[in-house]
Amino acid sequence: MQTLRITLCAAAMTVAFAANAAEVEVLHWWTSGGEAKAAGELKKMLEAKGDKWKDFAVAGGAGENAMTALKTRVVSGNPPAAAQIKGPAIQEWGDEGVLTSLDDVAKADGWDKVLPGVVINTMKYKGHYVAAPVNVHRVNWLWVNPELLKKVGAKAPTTWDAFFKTAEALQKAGIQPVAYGGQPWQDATVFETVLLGVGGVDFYKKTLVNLDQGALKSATMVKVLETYKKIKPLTDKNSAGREWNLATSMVINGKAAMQFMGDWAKGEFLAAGKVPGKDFLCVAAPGTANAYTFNIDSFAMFKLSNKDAEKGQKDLASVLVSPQFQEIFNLNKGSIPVRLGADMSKFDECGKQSAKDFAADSKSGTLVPSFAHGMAVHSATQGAIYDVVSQFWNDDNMTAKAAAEKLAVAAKTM
Amino acid sequence: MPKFWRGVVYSALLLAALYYLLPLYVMVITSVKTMDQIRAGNLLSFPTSISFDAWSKAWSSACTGVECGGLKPFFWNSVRMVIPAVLISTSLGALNGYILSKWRFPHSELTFALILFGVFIPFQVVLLPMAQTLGWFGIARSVTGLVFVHCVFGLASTTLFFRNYYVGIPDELIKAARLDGAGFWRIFFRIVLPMSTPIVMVVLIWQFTQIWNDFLFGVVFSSGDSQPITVGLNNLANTSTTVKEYNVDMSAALIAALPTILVYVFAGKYFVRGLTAGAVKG
Amino acid sequence: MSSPTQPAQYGFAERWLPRLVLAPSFLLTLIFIYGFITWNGYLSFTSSRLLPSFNWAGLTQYHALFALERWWVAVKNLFIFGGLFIGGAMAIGIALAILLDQKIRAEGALRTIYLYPMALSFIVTGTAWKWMLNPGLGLEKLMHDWGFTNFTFDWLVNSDMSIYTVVIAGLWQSSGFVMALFLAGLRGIDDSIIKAAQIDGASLPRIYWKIILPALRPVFFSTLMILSHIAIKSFDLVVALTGGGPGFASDVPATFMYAMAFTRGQMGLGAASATMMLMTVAAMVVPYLYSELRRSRNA
Amino acid sequence: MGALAIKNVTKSFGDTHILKGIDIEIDSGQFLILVGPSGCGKSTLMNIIAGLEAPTTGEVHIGDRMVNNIAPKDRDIAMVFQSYALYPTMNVRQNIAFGMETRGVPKKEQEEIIARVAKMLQMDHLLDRKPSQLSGGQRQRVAMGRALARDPILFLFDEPLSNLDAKLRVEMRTEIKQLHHRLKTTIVYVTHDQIEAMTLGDKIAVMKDGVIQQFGSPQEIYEQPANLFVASFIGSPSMNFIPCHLAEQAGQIGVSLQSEGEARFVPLPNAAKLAGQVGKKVILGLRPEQFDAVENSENSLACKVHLTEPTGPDTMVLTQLNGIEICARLHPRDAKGPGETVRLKPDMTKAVVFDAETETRLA
Repeated sequence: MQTLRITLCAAAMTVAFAANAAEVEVLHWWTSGGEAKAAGELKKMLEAKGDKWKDFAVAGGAGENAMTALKTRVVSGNPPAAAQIKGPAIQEWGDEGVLTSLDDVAKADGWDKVLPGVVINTMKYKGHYVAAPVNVHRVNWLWVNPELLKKVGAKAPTTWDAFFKTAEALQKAGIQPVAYGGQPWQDATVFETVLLGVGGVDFYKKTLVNLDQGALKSATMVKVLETYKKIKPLTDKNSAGREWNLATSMVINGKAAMQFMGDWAKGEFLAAGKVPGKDFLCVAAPGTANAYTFNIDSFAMFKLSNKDAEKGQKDLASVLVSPQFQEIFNLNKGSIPVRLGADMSKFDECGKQSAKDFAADSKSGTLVPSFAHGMAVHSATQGAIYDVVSQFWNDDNMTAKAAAEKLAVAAKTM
Repeated sequence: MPKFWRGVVYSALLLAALYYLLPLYVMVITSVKTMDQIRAGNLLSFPTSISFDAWSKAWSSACTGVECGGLKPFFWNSVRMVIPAVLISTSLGALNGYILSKWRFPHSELTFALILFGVFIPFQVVLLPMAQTLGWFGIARSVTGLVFVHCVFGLASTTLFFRNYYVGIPDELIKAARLDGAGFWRIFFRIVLPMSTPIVMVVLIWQFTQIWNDFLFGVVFSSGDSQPITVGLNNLANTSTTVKEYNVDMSAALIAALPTILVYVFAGKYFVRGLTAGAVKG
Repeated sequence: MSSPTQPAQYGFAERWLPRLVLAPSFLLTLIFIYGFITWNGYLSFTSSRLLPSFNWAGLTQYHALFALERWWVAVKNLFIFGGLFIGGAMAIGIALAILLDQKIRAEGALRTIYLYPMALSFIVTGTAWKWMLNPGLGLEKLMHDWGFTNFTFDWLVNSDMSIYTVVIAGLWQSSGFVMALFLAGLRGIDDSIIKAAQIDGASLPRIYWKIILPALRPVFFSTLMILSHIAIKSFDLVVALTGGGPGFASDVPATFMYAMAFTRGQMGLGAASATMMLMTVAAMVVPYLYSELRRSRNA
Repeated sequence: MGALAIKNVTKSFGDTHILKGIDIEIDSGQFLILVGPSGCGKSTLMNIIAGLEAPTTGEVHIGDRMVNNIAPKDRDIAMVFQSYALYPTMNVRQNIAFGMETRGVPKKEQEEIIARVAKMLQMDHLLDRKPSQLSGGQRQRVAMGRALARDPILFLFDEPLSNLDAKLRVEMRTEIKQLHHRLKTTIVYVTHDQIEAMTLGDKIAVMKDGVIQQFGSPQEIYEQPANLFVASFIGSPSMNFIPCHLAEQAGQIGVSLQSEGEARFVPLPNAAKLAGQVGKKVILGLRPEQFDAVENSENSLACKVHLTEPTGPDTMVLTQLNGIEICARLHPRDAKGPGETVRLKPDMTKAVVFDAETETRLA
């Protein structure tokens, strides 16, 4: 009897406690080393505000399982407080009428003043803030192991000719030139980087943003595809299905010389205790020094039925954009803060470079949304193009011309 | 049989046994190696020393996303889910099988066919409507919800198993019991159920493995604190730092598989026996 | 003479109790199977994208589906996988069952070994298979270590061959179960048939081929049904092993549907592909069910 | 008082008519046999009496009650099944007690009844065994014990002996008969075995295709079969059926029999009423024992023996009459070997005559 009473008492206390501490359930798929660390910081800061972080991590497949879980949760009328959604997908979810307005938080924290225009546009649905940005990733990076390059007397390549020449030299020296992960989104990441480098900013916008049929079938596209396919012999055949961070670790461990990957790769280098500029180099991918493919991670906030949870949700949004969080999070994640004029002093060379380029490209109009990371087009179109790119990469019998035709067809997917 | 042919038979059987054991062997030896040993050797090489660090890490401290509590919480979620789900779906299946074989009514065969077809439905089809329904019931993202889902979609196979077994029980037994004055429930509990041990074993084992191993429903109908072990394993295997810790992955996989493996090792003979007793007929 | 008809029922309890007890299961089935199938069927005629919507779109989704190369790859893969998987699992399972039926010592242990893969989730074994089939880590490396440097086994990463690795792993998982079904069937056969045939001078293989296997026809059919529905529904298997890759080279309809409906925001298209899957299943299962039930009515 | 009355009972499934209007009435203490080939509807009729199946039309009365709407358990009947239907998971004691338990018979009384039944059937030593540990005969006994414990007004036996070997079957048959004599209860007994029917029954209902062909005492059925089917079904070896035409000779109605090229007119003493039907095609029915071997007599025919089957007390002699194979039951000393000729004299006082077309008995 005594035990029962104590149990009841404890249960009552738990309930009371739960009512005070708003529980914030956050759906994400940040499960690699650097990402998980960054998410851990978010959890800490939120808990400092007296809210309870409820982890809803669904790993695997670049968020495929997570999206399924999210959809079923929304359909069941039980969405999480926030979910990792970005780019045009925010608009798609907005269309479904399930997102909640963050205008009061944005007003209180002055988001309009501290965020760049391109970011604000993405975060708003029909003029209301519905999502909070956390960072800006640059996708068009080339990660280099300088030691290996030194062996063949090469420098980090800035043009495609130099790139292939260096690669050839590396291969002769018995070094694998490129670390590669053969998953559709990684195929697409490298593809868009090559496209930007070979075709330039305008061509990128025409093809991957505006889905212009003529451009998609053009000779330039054929050249882009040919260049892209030329990378394949530079990789190992075990690359199929490999996670991106395992490819990164090949560069870290000296098993491969270079990797095309967004700046989240830096998190892996840092987590392994490597020093930028010394142990590894970050350079803009060949031919893209004056362009910037951005990928903005953000959390869209869902309408909740629970008032307490709403408080936690607002806390979360406020924390996400706060300078402290922006700094500590992005130091871990490898990206740069989304705030204008953020203090970059603690950031490394790569971060500073990225921030500088972001500001410059923003002015010159050479800032382009990353297609591979869902910043440019709807998920259906994106997926259809993924299919063609992956198929072209894996099928050695497909010609670049045929692939270009298929791209054009895929781009029509609604 | 000539000695030579017996030799051939035994070699074939042993060879097959090797094929079946290979993945398990790889998993087990990898799980007790250190990362250095894994790098130095190949997938078959025997560990130079045995270490259970990977096991304890997988159980209690490996990261699955932001949380780093290992598989332990997921394991208990699975236990809390699998026990009621197996018991409920088995009980319902037994009752349905009993009715559809021994208490037929007009169109009972059609009813059976309709229930049976459920075995064949691709589960992806039901995810979204199911989510909506669970939301209405207020049991979305809970262990209760998962139990419900597994009961609903386990019903077809448990009913099929029991019905096919009960068809083999002579109708005269039921008639005799009815003349003895026993009614629907009494016949079930006193006569039919005591005769059902073989099929109950088959269904329990079948449902246990099905539900324990399910990933799709687990990932879709649960959230952080109700995720079953398969989801935990998936998160763990996909949560990687620069080094992919194959030994931890393999230990985690073995932990996730341990209950079902044990069930098969200790109760496998009942499974085959139960199948022999008529579960596969017609 | 046993009567196949329903027994006479007296009073409210006997007449209605069975139906009442069955009713919840029947209702669940009606709503959660048939209701949802209808719901899905309806979705396939809408323009649903991210979430279900109910804007009628006619046959658009089906047109889109049939024009999509990836769908046909998935269908082709299903045929390759289904054919090899069903045929292979049958062959291996029957062979093992017959061998095990020769009064083998340690039969229990062998049986457990053959059967245990069935106990494992593919999320579990996919991890191991992926590793073993990976050219750089698994078998190929092992052979290279052993000095066979010309040995290549890169099916997992080869677009043309990756579906066959799914077959290998699928066979590994399911053939033991087929073995158990057939072993159960063999044990149910009257010994005197074999003795009679032996007296007639038939050789053992001939006895199995001509007399025992034909007697196992019902087992054969149930196994065929079980295997084909595993084949059509195989999802975990592909996801864990190849993720449908490289690219979408090892995609099957189940993974296709999942990708379209949940990852891509093409729910209508996904629903259309699910309807196609359901129709295929129905085309196979309904005649089977019909003949089964007719048989039991005439029994 | 009528113990059981079946009034115009029919049973159909869709277009299949299993029973086509059955009427039976027996008195208390009578032993009714339902006999017929498989598929004749006798088991269905039994199930309808028990209440396990419902009749499509018609009424069933047990004692003075109309029981159509009364559940089997309330009909005050007990049944012994062909497969015995012993509950496999219970031992013999529990098997017998199950029904009483259900009816709420007090524990003490249950034990008394079990002891009494066990003693009556000499199965005290089997009480703690499971059915799987019993032989076929023992199971049969337990099944009867279970029925006896009920002490009903009507016993139903559904082919209870058909799963036993020949010797045991004869023993149990006798035992059942003795039991009936002792208990004086009403019994309905289904069988396809005409010897069981003849030996056990007070009344026999011969069934075919859902119709009662004849209902009467064993003697009536044997000696005055209503039709060709009943005549052929009852009696072993079966009655001989000889096609012939009715003829009249010297004011006597009779038939012509031929054998070995010799034809002889045999008068039918009981057939005077057929006088108007001379020339009609009929079938003459003669049981094997209605032949006598004679040396030379005016109404005898010389027949060539094809085969003999000695059974000990009698010898069956197979030969031909009117081109039809017939069987005659002769004393062994009169039987001749195959190839030899024996003179057979039919006992026409017991001969029966059937209409060749309708197959019903004319005389």
